[in-house]
Amino acid sequence: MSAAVSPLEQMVVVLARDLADGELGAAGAAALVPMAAIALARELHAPNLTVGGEMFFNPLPGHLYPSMLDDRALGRCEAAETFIELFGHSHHGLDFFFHSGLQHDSYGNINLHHVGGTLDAPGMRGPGAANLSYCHTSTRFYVCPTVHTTRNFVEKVDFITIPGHLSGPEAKRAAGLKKEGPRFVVTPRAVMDFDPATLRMRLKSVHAGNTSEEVQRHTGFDLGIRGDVPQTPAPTEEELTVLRERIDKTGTLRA
Amino acid sequence: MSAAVSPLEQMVVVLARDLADGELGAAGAAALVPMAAIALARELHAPNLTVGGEMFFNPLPGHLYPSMLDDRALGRCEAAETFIELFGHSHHGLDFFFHSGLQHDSYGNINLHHVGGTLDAPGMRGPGAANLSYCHTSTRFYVCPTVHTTRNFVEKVDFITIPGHLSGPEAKRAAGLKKEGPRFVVTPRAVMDFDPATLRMRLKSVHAGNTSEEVQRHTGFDLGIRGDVPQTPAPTEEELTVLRERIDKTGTLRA
Amino acid sequence: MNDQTKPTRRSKVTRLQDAAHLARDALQERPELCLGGLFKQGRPVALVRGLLAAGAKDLHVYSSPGAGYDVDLMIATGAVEQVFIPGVTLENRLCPNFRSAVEAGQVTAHALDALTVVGGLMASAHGVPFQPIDALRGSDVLKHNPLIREIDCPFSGRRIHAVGPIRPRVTFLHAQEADRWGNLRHLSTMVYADQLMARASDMVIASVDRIVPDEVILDDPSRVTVPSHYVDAVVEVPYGAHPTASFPHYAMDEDHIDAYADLGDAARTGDRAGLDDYIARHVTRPKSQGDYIEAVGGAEYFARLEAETRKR
Amino acid sequence: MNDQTKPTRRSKVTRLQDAAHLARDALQERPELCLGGLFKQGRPVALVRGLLAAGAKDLHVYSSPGAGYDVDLMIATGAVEQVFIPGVTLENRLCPNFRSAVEAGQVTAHALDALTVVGGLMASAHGVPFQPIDALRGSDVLKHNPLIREIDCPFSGRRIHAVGPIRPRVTFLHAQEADRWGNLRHLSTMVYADQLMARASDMVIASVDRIVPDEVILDDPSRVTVPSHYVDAVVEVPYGAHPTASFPHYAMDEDHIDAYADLGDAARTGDRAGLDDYIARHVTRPKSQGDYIEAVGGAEYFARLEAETRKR
Repeated sequence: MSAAVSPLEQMVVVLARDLADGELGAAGAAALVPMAAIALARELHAPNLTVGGEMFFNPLPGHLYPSMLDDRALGRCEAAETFIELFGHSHHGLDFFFHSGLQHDSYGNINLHHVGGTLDAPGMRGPGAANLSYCHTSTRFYVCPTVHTTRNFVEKVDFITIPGHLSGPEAKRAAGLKKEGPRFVVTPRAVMDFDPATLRMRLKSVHAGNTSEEVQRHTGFDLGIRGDVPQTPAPTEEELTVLRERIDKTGTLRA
Repeated sequence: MSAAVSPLEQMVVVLARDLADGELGAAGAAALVPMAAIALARELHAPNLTVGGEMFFNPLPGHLYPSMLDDRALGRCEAAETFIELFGHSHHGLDFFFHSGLQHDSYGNINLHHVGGTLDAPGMRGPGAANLSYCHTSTRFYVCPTVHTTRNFVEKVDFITIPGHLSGPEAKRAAGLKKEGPRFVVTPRAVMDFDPATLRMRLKSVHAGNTSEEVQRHTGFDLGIRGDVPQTPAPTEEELTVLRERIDKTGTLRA
Repeated sequence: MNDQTKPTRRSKVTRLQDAAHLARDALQERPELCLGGLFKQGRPVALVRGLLAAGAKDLHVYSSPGAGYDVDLMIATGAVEQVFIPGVTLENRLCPNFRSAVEAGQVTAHALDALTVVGGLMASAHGVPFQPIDALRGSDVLKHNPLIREIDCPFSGRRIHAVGPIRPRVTFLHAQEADRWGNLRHLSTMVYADQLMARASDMVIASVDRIVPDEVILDDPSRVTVPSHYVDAVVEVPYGAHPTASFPHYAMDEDHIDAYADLGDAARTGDRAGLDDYIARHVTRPKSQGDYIEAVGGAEYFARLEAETRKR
Repeated sequence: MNDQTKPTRRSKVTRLQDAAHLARDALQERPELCLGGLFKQGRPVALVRGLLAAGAKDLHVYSSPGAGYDVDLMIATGAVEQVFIPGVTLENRLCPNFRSAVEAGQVTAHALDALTVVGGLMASAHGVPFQPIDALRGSDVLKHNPLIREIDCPFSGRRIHAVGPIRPRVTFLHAQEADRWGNLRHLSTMVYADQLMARASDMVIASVDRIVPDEVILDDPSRVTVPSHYVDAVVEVPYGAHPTASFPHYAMDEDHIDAYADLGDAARTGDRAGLDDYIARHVTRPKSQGDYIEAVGGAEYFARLEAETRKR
């Protein structure tokens, strides 16, 4: 298993390791990496992890699809639901969910509505987002954009579509956000977490082939780097074999 | 077609004639006569009448069943719904519905809860009723008990399970009952309607083989009989033939 | 690396007696039991008998808005304190033990309506603090219904009703099929409130006519009525809905229910021996569903009920 | 007496153009149009094209919470005034004409979330004046969402949200099958909000891949997803969802959508000729679905999309 680990594969493995057996979780529309992570966790250590909350349960796709709302990918699954059941799940919450956006800021807030201007007169109008609930009704969520630049990692988002930690513990409390919120930000370059006291994002580990200086240079705010930053534990041979042979048979994550 | 018309067949025909093409309606649990009436109307003059609102659409049972909640009778139908959809129908209302109870009173109110005593210490505890909404969200309803005696036709019910006209126009308005309410009371003996001014029940016609005096004698309140009461128009040969050959093949209505 | 290294998913298939004990223990924390099906269709009667044999007491019983035999039997064995079911009837006749116990003040039968029960289950399933109801007028039930209250509608300005969440501690369901993970398939045309109850409840235990291979579920996921996520235990019980129907597998046993009701009527007039004997033969004494089937009449008897569903 | 005397039930089968005119006239009374499916799945695109060809204007467009190609196309033809859809995207890229029109202030794109839209449809379907929502916190969308308001919860005492009924004047759905009476069957695994929309709307028009005999419906009523009671007209349209998918009959046509999006991106930078030509070839000029199929690439082209659904 000497073929180079791709950045997306590294992301998948980091996320999979944090999902526990018996949990319930899902991913939204753009879900290539999250769905691979869930599948990997189910194969390796979480056979009782349930994929659910997004209108289907435990899909068994023949290969990875870029959209998990593709009925080709979902045609084979254990059960289907509709938006009425999703309404209920959104209130009851999941154990975990995944998000990414146009902009991410230093408190893990996510913007999908507009960059520049105002909502009514936007510089650039984004897609918006469907479900705003799982980010705080669920026990935790992960932020996992597949690019990491100063353009999408900014000090403060222009519009908070998906609340992360807002501006810290005080604001979070005032808004009634009671759950953990974003736990990790996992990108092709690195893993970030949040300072428990301030809830500001900080660099946790850098993937092989990256340095903490490079990661900081591609981030539009201070990542609080103090001294050496560990390297993200590389995928084990077992992780990589299972990922490539059972989940991503067509190599989408390496494309 | 000289075989005698049974009282239940007469009831079915009276009810069927009042159902119009294109309407939506249903009957509750004890629904032998109503479901036969609906089926007869659909065969004769109302092909676009939809049976719906009670969790199934347009059943095509092989023969009449005493309970229309019997899956033997419903196995062949156009669609099935659940109590969530019934919740919606109950608010939107149907065009017609059917009710009967332990007691019926002079204003068409129906009691299914208790006879004698109080709700908490009942003399006789009845079954209660599931859906109390169709009687006033629907355009109209029919009262069609299969017995007609001074015991079940009383001046005032001990408990109003299904509101009819309450104590008249004033009370009905105060309670927010805005639809027609009970239109006809059809029993094995006669057809009753309601005085438009007072909303009290009055004798409209007597079935063949009954006299108005007999009907009054079996009714626990004054039926407002003034002069001659017409006879209920008997089933036509076509009505009886279709009823017996296509709907009640096993003769349940004549048993 | 081969498939053997894949860790094992936990099966939810449970023995009837174990499921009954699971339910009994949960109901000791909070006695709110809910039963699936409707009247004589798709009722989880084997689970009810198991629970009674396990010694449940002081139950608060919910159901889809109409119930009969099973609730009456639970009352006959003294297991029920309160009934939250709008309609309690055998349809062709009244429920004898329900009547007796309510008239004697031994059981509280709340005056309710279908929309309150369904709305309460909806609120629980949807995870919201209440469900608005705007179709209740003029009935004396409104004066007694303990679950609803009047509220000012913030949109229409009118006074309407609202019901808070009904969250059963345990729900028993009966379906025709399930896989070992607990994905349920109702093959009956009618599913009533079973799906709603599953979503509204803390614990769901289902009896099924048969456990099917995983592939049956995966090849037709749209047919799954209750995803396993909502199901805690599934029990394969032949004729588990008897004497109610499990369409299209077997019809309701109206003769059995009528004979039971006759015993209940006799008990009303002072002769309880027949009813006690019925309870002993069908609830207390059977050690298994096989014993129950023998007590009812054996395989030949049930073959008639199976044939009945094909007659329509 | 024989069966000939039985009066005739009215078929709901309608021609595409007639259905489009029916919808256009209704939308002139009240411009609230709702579209079934989700993103690139099960969208009633042929009906949308028909409506655009019939000359609809100033539409308020609703959908399940995620939409893309069809809404973008409607905006490109100038038919849309307001968009009430939480997420508008082609998934792999942004919607070019949506972006342009919103950034230029020609179209209002309201900031909404899924629960508001679904809750509003639920309130309408259930016939209640509002649906409580208790899962919205911290998002800037709450400051702009025009459909929700804060209320005092009569049960919890907390401030929660509520949405009034969303009642589309017309809803377009796409299903795989229907009978002539309008009973719809989704054979796709996912049905999204199609059933809810049907129950919430004044008028429902459905396109289907094929009309099936009555017996297909009667032999398996549980498979009917939308009973005909809710459906006003049903149109048999081969490839009526193209370029979105009608699983399991044909896959989404991602190449077609990408080529369309390239034309939209070109229009953003000033070159609208390609986009105008696309609209002429696919919307304005075709006199029938047959013409459309030819314009897209003919039978052979669509055979590839059919084969694609069997590849998983």
